[in-house]
Amino acid sequence: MTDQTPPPGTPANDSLFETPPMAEQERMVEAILFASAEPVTIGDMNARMPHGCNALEAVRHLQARYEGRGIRVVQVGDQWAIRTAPDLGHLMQKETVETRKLSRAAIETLAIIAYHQPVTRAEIEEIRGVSVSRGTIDLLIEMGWIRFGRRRMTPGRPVTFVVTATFLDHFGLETARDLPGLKELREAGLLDNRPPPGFGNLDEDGDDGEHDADEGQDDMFEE
Amino acid sequence: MTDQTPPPGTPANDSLFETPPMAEQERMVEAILFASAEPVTIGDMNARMPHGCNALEAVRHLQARYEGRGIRVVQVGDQWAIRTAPDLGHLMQKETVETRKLSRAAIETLAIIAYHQPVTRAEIEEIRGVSVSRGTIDLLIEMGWIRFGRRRMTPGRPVTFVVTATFLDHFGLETARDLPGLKELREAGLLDNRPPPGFGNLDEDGDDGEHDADEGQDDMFEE
Amino acid sequence: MAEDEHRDASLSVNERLAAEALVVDVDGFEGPLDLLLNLARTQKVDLLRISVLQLARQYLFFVEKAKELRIELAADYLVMAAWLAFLKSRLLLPPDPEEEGPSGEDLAAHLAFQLERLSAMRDVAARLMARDRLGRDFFPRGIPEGVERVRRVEYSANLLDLMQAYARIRTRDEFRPYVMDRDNVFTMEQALDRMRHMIGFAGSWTDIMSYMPQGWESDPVRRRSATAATFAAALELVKEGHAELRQSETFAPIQLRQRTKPDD
Repeated sequence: MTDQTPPPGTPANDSLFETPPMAEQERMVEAILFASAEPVTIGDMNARMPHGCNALEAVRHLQARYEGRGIRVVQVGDQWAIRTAPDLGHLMQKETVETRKLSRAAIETLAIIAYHQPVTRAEIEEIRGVSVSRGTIDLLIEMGWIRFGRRRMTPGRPVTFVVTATFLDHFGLETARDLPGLKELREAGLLDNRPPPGFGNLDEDGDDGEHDADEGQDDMFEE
Repeated sequence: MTDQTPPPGTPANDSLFETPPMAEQERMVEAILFASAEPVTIGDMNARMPHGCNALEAVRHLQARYEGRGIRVVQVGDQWAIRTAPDLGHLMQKETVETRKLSRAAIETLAIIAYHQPVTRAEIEEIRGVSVSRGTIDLLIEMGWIRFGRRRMTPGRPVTFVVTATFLDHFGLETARDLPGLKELREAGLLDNRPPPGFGNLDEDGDDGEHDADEGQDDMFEE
Repeated sequence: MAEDEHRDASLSVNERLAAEALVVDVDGFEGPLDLLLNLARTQKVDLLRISVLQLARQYLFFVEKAKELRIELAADYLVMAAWLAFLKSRLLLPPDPEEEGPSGEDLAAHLAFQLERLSAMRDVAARLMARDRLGRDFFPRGIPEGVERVRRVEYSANLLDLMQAYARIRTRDEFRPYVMDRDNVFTMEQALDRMRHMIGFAGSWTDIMSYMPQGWESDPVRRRSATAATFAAALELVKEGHAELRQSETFAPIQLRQRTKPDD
């Protein structure tokens, strides 16, 4: 017998007790999600619930139960949260938080990162046709809406930017795939990393970069 | 209707519209109670809700709806709030378990109690040759491995210690009598093979250790 | 430059007025691509069907106009102007089969793509910002309950540890008889009992060695046990709040005195 795994029937361990019924598990995730202002992962819920519980199933039950109610169970990336129904926002004027008024540059940069992620600073500049100030990136990072992604495997190994779960939470998105108009943009080829003519075949790296970008993007949006 | 409610016909309020149905009012108080940073009075709720609403009735409906759920609608003075159900408080804790090796003093004390139960503190000290700290005994009691036995019918009526069912469970023993005696320990290579001098007078009876252990245990298992 | 003469003829009055308005507002542009997008919109056609040649002319006219009005344009606007002048000549001249590099049409197509992409990103940015937003349209829990972090220590011991511990004790000291062998052990409890009674008399600092029981001072074994027990008991008294301990330096005598508690 190892130290970590007590034999079955050890009293000081939850395995002695039966896994709570699903209705009880639903109560548990309800309490956990309710108590937290931040989204909670399934893993975190399972860790806090008795052994053998299925937090994901319980959350799905809970989500169905709150359908049409004043508060809703929402998915934010791989996390879950309870949020008030958007149609009742007018009742909460007291709770409204003044969001920083974002500059046009910041809004566009954010949108480009969201739709093109993972995206390098050079690519953002190429799309906007103007250099991106450090302040804009810093602001978006500070707001918790973007973060660094993996480095691009091209010469210079530039850093990439991706949006965060906080971003998804703020804009009420389950995943980055739910971004408005994403499908249309993709079908119109407007999310392709199309190098300027005369650059694409200058070196092999340009090609690599494109391929890598696609890969990263698929990664991000498929999950 | 309380003071906070605007008088009927006040401009810039919803009196033009019909009072929402009770189910809708319930959604509203649900969202308000959820999002509010502090408990809310009925008057405050009425002031936020469209004209003609009855927040108290809506709150009572909501309270009944959450009966037995993971969260509860509670009254705090003249204010209302939603709280997690008290029986789920343990979910609001994140436990980190740290495994530590039991100290030498503790394991020795435990061994003496297991082999000699019921045994007094003075006897444990005699066997170990050093005093037993209160902390060691307390720790073993707290772990649920030892408990108080009957008082010894000797002057001072000292308390005795015995091992518990939890102890037997943890160490995979049916009874404390299953503990191997000194002879078996030696055969298992856990003792020096050298026959110790004066082996015969291990205890006052001149019996060998094995017998002694049995004797102590017999005492314990008489009941 | 021959092109310049044709320039004015190729632009309508409206276009010129629009360009002038744009020049006055030059600070409002997010770079040359943004300016081009604005100029393109004056053509009032789908971005896919835009005349890049006309756009290049509009832009060059804009730059010219800015010079006339003595408006300083940032370097990247001038770089774009140079590039568009090059593109314009590529588009106007018949393709030279000897010439390396992309054709004027390729360059024009890419510029159209860039404009369409920028325009599309603007649109989705607006749609994104118009979504229901946390803290404005929907809200998180107002009174979050923090998750308490609890550290639990789990002690581990297995049967082997237990048996080895027992074997260790039983083989120690050559199995000397242990029962009734308390002669040389002075327990902390004994010391504590003794000191509890005595401390009431010690209002001033007293060396803890003076609390040693009689008959335990000479024999080294007994002295060691009694010293340890007395010291441990002194610590216990301090912990209970009945006494104070002090030591002036390492190995100096340890002194004890009763702690006076007004509320006790």
